[in-house]
Amino acid sequence: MLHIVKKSPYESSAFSDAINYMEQNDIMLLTEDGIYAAKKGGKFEGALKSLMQKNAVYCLVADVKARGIQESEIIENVKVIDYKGFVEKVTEHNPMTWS
Amino acid sequence: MLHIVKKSPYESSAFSDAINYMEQNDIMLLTEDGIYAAKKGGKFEGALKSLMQKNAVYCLVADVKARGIQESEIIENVKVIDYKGFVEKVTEHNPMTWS
Amino acid sequence: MKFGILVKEGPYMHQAIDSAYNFILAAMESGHEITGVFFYNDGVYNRCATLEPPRDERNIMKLLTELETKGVRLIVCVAAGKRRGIVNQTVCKVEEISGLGQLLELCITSDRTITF
Amino acid sequence: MKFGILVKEGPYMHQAIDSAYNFILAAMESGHEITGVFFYNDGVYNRCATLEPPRDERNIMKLLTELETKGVRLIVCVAAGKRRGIVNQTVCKVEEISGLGQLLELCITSDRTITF
Amino acid sequence: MSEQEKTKVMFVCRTAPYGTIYEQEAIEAMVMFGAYEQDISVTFTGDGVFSLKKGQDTSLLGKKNFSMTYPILIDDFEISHIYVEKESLEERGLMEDDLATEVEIIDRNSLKQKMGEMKALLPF
Amino acid sequence: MSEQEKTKVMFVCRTAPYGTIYEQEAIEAMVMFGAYEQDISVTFTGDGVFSLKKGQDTSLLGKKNFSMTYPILIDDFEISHIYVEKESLEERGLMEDDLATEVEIIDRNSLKQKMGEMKALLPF
Repeated sequence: MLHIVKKSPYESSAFSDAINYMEQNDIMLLTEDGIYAAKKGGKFEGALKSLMQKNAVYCLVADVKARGIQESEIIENVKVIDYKGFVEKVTEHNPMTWS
Repeated sequence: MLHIVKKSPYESSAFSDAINYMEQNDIMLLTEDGIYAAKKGGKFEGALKSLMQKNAVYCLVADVKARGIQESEIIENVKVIDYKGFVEKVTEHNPMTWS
Repeated sequence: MKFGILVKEGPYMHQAIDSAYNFILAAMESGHEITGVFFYNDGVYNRCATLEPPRDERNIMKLLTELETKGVRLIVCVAAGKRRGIVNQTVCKVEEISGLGQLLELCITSDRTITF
Repeated sequence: MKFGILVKEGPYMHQAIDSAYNFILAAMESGHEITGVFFYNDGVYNRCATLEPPRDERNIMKLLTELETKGVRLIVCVAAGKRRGIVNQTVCKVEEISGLGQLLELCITSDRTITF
Repeated sequence: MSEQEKTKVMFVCRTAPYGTIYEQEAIEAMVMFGAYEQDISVTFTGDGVFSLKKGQDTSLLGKKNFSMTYPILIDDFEISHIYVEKESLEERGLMEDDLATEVEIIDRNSLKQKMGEMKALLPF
Repeated sequence: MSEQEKTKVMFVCRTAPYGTIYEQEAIEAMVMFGAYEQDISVTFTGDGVFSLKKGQDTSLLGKKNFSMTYPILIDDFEISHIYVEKESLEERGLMEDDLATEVEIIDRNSLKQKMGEMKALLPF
């Protein structure tokens, strides 16, 4: 499955709820305010890194740029993709949105 | 000040943000989905009890009843008030809403 | 005391307007004055003239019109309204549409400003 | 692949419709088919006919109509719409209003259903 | 229609009742979906479990008590399953006895598996 | 108008930008309020601090970049103070250097005191 997270992890339980539901081979897409989970030095860096030991995490470039996050500020191994990449992920995995 | 919390503590940071801003003599009103913070046996019982060592906490009877919480299920010392009580608290304290 | 009310969420979707309505009734019953209700953000949808809720549900449009009959001033932010389509043709009462200065006015003239 | 889209939030207030719009464009560019966009909850507000956003902002109504011109089917839930005042007089196109069965239809006929 | 031909759709209810309309409009959708002879299931997780709390009395709020519909979803509206996540109940201090209707309480791992079998997941 | 006669109003900005419109409509209100010669201040706390992140580029989203207005709020729109909560910045791994404009970074305790002096608090 593709777990789409669109709320800030600081403000909403969406990110941690999604993590709880991730199985082997599942992937996560951080979009909208969800992208703050991918920012280096933030409170959720540990949680994200531990998730990435088993699951791939993506974030949407349009949302990252809008919020002023530079690629250098994104946690290593989080892959930055565009909407076409988002579409491709949906073809590969059934989506569930956490908001 | 009167800190009005209207989101569920499980889903939103409103409750913990409000706690961070409570000063001596400030009070908290749990309303709408905020009332779940006042439920016995829930994850936030400890946080609420520790807050109540210094600050009074109220919850709105209309919201408590709507959600099926019985008075016996409410954490001790949380005072259940009606809308008139809510109005009275606003006359005594300047309100700030956390949602 | 004088209370100013700010409503930031739309009808049915959030409980904000229900809480505000019950608060206003209780405040008036206790002898307080409501200086006005300012609708901002999605709050402007509360004054959409075409709400048709199911018959077994409360009619928020009617509840608010009832408040108005009791003398409560309702103010719909013109900018937030336009962005969302709550304009002259769609609002309950054209006279309610006004600018953000009215919200500041509420803050100035009220003893308390409460956000729902 | 065939994609069905569910939009649950209103325009401007949330980013949902912007994300959905960009997703749909990208999907079509990649050769996929959009079986339809179903507007539920506050999502119905996206098809309000009187949106007047400031000139320096995107016009969500126009973006959606543009999608429709490209053949994307837009469906406004009749029940959610009535409750919020999005009815025959206020919706962009009366033909778009339909029942919840259409959402299930999207789930059945699409390879993927994506919620925004 | 044979079981294999049916489309499996799951409502994933994650929101508390009354503070927002999501759960009420979710149940309105469940009731409609039930009429189409597909395989519709409902899961309550996170704050969604609060929707099933028994003893809801909305008279003071003036809102409709939509929780009355949950107990008849399966028999009257052809919903296949109502699942409630065990971990979410526990975190909120709720027990089976607190719920307004009979449900299948299952743990998160079993739920993940069920979600994986769905064609469409509708979060509310 | 003398300072004492002015009404003290504070915007309390707690939301991240773009995911919702709250911060954009908050800034639209700030700009209008500035014209009325009252004592208007703005506080960023919680996710609100993200609104001030520098380098915002909304071109791919098609949304308006409203962060350009923050740097001129004080000089052009007569806002008295822009406060940013130190603890919220730290929790999010942000430093003063990450912000798009000059602000007063103060700790939570000082902010509580300032909030206590306000006649009206407007949360966004």
